[in-house]
Amino acid sequence: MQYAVLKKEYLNEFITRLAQDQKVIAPVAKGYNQFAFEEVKSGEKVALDHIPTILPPKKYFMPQYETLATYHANSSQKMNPVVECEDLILFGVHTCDLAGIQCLNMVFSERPKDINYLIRKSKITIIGYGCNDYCDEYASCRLVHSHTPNGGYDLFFINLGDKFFVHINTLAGDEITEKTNLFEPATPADLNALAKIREKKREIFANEVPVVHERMPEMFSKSYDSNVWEDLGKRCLACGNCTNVCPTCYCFDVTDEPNLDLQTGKRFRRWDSCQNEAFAKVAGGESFRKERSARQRHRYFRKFKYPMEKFSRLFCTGCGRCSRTCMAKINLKETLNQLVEEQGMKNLKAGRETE
Amino acid sequence: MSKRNVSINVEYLTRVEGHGNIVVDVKNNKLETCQLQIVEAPRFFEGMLQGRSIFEAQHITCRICGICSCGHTLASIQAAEDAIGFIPSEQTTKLRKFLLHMENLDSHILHIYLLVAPDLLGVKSFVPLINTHNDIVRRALRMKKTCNDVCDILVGRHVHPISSIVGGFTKLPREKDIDAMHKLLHHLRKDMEATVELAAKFKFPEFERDTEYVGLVSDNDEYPMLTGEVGSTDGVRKNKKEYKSITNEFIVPHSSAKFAKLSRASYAVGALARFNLNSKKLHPKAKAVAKAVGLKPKCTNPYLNTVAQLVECVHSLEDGLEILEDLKKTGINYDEEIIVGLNEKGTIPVKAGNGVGAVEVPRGILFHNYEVDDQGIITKANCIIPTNQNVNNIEHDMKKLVPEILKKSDEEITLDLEMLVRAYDPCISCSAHFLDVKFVNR
Amino acid sequence: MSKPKVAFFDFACCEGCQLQVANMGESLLDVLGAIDVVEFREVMSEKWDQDFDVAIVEGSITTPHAIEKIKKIRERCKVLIAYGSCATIGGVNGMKNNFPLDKIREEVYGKDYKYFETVETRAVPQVVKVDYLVHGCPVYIPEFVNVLKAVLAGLPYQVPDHAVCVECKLNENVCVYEKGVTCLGPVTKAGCNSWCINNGNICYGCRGMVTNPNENGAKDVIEKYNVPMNLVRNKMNMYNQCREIDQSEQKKR
Amino acid sequence: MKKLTLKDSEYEIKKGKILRVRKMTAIETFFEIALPGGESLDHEPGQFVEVSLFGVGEAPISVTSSPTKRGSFELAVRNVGKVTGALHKLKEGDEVGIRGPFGKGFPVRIFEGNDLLCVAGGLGIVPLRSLINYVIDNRRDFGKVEILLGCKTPKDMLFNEEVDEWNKRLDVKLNCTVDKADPDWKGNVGLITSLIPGINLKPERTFAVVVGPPIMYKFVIKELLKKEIPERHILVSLERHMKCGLGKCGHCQINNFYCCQDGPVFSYDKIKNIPEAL
Ligand SMILES: Cc1cc2nc3c(=O)[nH]c(=O)nc-3n(C[C@H](O)[C@H](O)[C@H](O)COP(=O)(O)OP(=O)(O)OC[C@H]3O[C@@H](n4cnc5c(N)ncnc54)[C@H](O)[C@@H]3O)c2cc1C
Ligand code: SF4
Ligand code: SF4
Ligand code: SF4
Repeated sequence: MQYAVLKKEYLNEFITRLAQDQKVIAPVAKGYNQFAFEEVKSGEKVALDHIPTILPPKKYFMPQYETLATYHANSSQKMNPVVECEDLILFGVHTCDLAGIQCLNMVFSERPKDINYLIRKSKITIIGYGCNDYCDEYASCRLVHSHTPNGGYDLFFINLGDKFFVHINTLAGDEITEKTNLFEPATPADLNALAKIREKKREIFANEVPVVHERMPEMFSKSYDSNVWEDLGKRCLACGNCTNVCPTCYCFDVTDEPNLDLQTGKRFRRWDSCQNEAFAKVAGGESFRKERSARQRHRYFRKFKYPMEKFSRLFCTGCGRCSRTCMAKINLKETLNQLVEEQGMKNLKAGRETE
Repeated sequence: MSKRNVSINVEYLTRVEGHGNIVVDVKNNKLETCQLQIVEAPRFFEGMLQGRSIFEAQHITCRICGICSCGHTLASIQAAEDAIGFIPSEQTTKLRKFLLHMENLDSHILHIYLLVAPDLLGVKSFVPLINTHNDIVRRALRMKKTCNDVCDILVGRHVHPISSIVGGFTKLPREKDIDAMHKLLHHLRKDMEATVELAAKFKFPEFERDTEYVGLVSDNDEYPMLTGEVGSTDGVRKNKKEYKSITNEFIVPHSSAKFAKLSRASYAVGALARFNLNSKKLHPKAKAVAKAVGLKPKCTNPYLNTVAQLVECVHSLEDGLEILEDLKKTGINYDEEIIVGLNEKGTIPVKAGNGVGAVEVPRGILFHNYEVDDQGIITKANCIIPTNQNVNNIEHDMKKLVPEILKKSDEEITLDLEMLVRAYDPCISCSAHFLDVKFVNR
Repeated sequence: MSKPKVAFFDFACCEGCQLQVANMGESLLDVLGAIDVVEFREVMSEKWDQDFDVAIVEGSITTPHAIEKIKKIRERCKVLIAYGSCATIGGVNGMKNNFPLDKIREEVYGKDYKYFETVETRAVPQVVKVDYLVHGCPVYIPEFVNVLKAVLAGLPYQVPDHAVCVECKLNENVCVYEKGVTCLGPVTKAGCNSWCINNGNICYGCRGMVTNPNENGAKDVIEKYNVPMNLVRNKMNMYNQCREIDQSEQKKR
Repeated sequence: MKKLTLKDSEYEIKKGKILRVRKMTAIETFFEIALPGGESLDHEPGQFVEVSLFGVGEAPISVTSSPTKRGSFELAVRNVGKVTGALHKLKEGDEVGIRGPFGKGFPVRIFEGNDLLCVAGGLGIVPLRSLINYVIDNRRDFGKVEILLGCKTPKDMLFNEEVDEWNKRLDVKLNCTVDKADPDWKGNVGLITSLIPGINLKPERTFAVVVGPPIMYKFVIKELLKKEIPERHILVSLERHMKCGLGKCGHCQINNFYCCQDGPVFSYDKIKNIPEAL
């Protein structure tokens, strides 16, 4: 069975059954139109049609604080490298966040591999969920082609109204459908309904920025000295919100935390941000990205240019989190539009091509 | 017996909060000077409050004192809400009472174990006790930490609580939080029993002086801490709004704190005063403890304030547990969770007014009084701290005590006096914050 | 190595930061196993008149007498830790500086106010050299313990120079600006694990401002969230008023 | 949450035993370190290691000894902060953690058969010393070798004795300069850039290796270009804040390059258009 359906009234039961022998994580409403991935025991609190959560699911792949090793420095330097992990099922991951996880996968499986990440990843089952409409005006997922799924999940749910259409992508996904025993095979009528939804989605999701996706790195190459960055630098508070909420930002800091005996302790890493004051400072006080404008530029280039050269992939998933969270109203779509304008790269047909 | 000369000058009294000196001068058996001087650096809170929003008052005034910051918070909130005519919900009041219990429990434990016990065990501080009475020190720290952990869960932290503000709470405890607090307090029971056992063994100096005891009183059968009128063992009973006619503050040249008196030359507030006024309303378990340690109203030995605190500890613990059990039963209405910055959003209407808060904090009754304009901006603030009310009484105690103990050595007299002052658990840093003192001869 | 001798001192403050030490519970005994407390007036009667290794100083400097006293303490110790916001940045005591000195004295003390000596509130580093800073009103125990460990190991401690927002986001709080309320998180030094916001309040800036705040950035924030500027300013001078002393001194130079 | 022990963590350290400690100047100390069982570090000149002290942290430090030196390797560390400060307190026999070597070193294979001009300012001599000693030990594989050293004052000069020895050699040419001389100083006075115009070199067969503080690069490279040395023949080693050494943590990023993996040694043609590099 590659395609299946799950009746909506079974959703609650589905989650409850899943949660019986594993931790299930799903988006939950936090009020003020804000959401967060949290552990759930049943489907009641699950908010499937959420706008992107405050933090992306990267927090399960690369926790905010992560112990890398415990040590004992009594007589000599002795360490015990560790990984903290647990079996998880992530439910309701939108396509943009699936793309984000794929980006991180690339980074951390590139040599030298990050074993900690890879082990944690191997323990997480992902159930994706397709959006049938835009979250809000900040999203730019069509621009980066992450409004539709491109793999990266074990199961994928699409809302067909009274039921979910389910794509079973992996053996692990198949096991879940077997085990929970609530799914039915998809009928031709279901496939029809799916096709309709896809058709409608094509109409709704128009390219948010009139530029051809593939030309983005070129546009950035030309814009290194653009005034756009100066302007962002004047506004940016360097609060670091944009990078912390970004599903593809993964910079970190490594620090030791000794116990009071000063002999034992742990070495851990925590999220860091290129927007933070001390991030690129070296001894002697020189900072290589002292200006907030340079830091902002770096952030954009790390989304739209550098990863394209290294991984042939944009590291923006169009989730809109950075713009949504920015205190200073720095808006990714706006910035991109300004650059398009400035570089004369406007192409109104872009993203409108039939797929 | 030869005529005694005693000159005691305890500069920077230790193991109390804030800076105070004891000065005693006896010439030829005649007591010439006997003073408790308050020498805390002034901090001008009263002035700093001017021009601030009534919604910020609590954030600022709780920083008068870190030890009783929850008490200041609650008195401040009460005065603020009174001034703008806001009536807190039943749930809010319940949680506030619970917070006050935790404050009393925490503060009393600190006082009994870390500040008083060393005297009774004949050491200078709790530090030597780490070696000699390790289990006692551990228990004290454990109990203190438990109160602190409960406050962490309820209001973010014990010192300068975060989520308790005018209007209610910015974060209400979830079900698991209530369970966690209940578990913590439940575990405290065992340590509490051991505390009672320990305190029963303490020998306090024998000294009696009858005085007027002042505190909250009420007509219902609840041990009044947060609500009620102000009453005294001499039969006074007044509305809290008339607090000025209760404290009748007057100024003495030798101290930077104001003195207070009511029906007699001086009066006392605090655990002993509350016990003397309301012992019938204590939780049965607390009553049993009072009986076991032989504390009966009206007790006129000020040293036994510490014992009254012990009795109150049991009361706060048991009543606190009951509040939690009650909340578990009724559930919590999370719609009451408020967003901070109520004035920024104009959620709670403000009007001009004059509000008074009267709350029984660990050291006795605490008054906050604010006048606000129609924008909710404070135009005048006044606070009367328990220790302010007690210093006068302490001096009267000292004046009676010194002649009675002249036989003792200087060191012993000093220790008795220090212990007397400490028994009141004075919070000197608080008491010097709201003054309007004239220095006659300086 | 023998245990370092540590003494606590307090100036104008609420003594809450010292109390935080007592709030550590039994782990305090671990700390006391590593140091030798020789003076701590609030909980100890012992006095110490010799030199010591570490002075932990709480409170702001508000009287001429205090200026002399802190200078003496500095001479007697090897390491000086400014402990709590009153000491590190002036804290709430700095609000006094919002008023003309004589005016506030007169208001509080009446016409004989001149008897009451007071000077402009200063943070400890504005009077003597300080080796370690433990910010916070009150101090955040985990950070204090980290500083203490650094002191014991003879290592420097770097106060984070990024915004409280960083920690707030890591804790996945709903930003209070979304609720229509101002917050000083974006300009305040992290290190408290966004304590206040975690508990439904806002950041009041008790840890002091980051070294390189975007002074002009408030405009956009205020526009986006539609909050009045004076509210931000009002919060700003609650803890950070003593900053002006540095600024005016910088101008003089 | 389970905590599993990892066998193949990139963060695992090797234990390095300090064989020798020598104070070089007021703020620089020299360390000779051996891995367990005399295991070779197997580095290239110009590569660096992450030196780790538990409870303190890690710092990237260039290996200053030549790979031709067997059995142990050497570091020279300037005390500027937490880790470097703690390193300065270590004694002979103490242990440190070592990860690495990391990064791309100097392309010695490409240098073979060509002339070499080494320009070091201040601490720049630390990585360069590794190259110079390697070249000296394989002297016949290389053409002319010329060394220019610069530092603030004669007191700041590192590796004095070794520099003297290089100076005595017939197959190496050496020139020193200081910004500010003292009475005993017999060498040049002035910026290191002032030494370059006087050098006689064949641009097409010369490789210039430049290591020093950030501001030095711009001016030295300008002089070298005046000498018509091809851009591809100019090598620099860059310093950035680094945490992991694995091309992940982001701190050392110079535009699209990761200094720890793509560098620290870069040829000028590769970075001349990289705005954040120089
Ligand atoms: C490839 C490379 C080779 C190096 N080789 C040497 C060498 O041979 N000898 C030598 O003495 N030094 C060398 N350094 C510099 C050395 O790594 C830093 O001085 C050291 O990391 C500072 O760490 P700290 O803990 O002592 O300082 P800290 O107390 O952490 O900080 C002091 C200052 O240094 C900055 N800093 C912190 N970590 C780093 C870092 N990893 N890299 C750069 N700056 C940092 C901080 O932002 C701060 O401004 C090299 C650096 C690099 C990148
Ligand atoms: S979220 Fe906005 S203000 Fe904060 S660092 Fe990012 S761009 Fe700057
Ligand atoms: S609530 Fe305050 S600290 Fe948190 S993100 Fe918002 S502005 Fe920053
Ligand atoms: S959130 Fe702000 S006010 Fe609260 S403790 Fe942290 S720095 Fe202080």
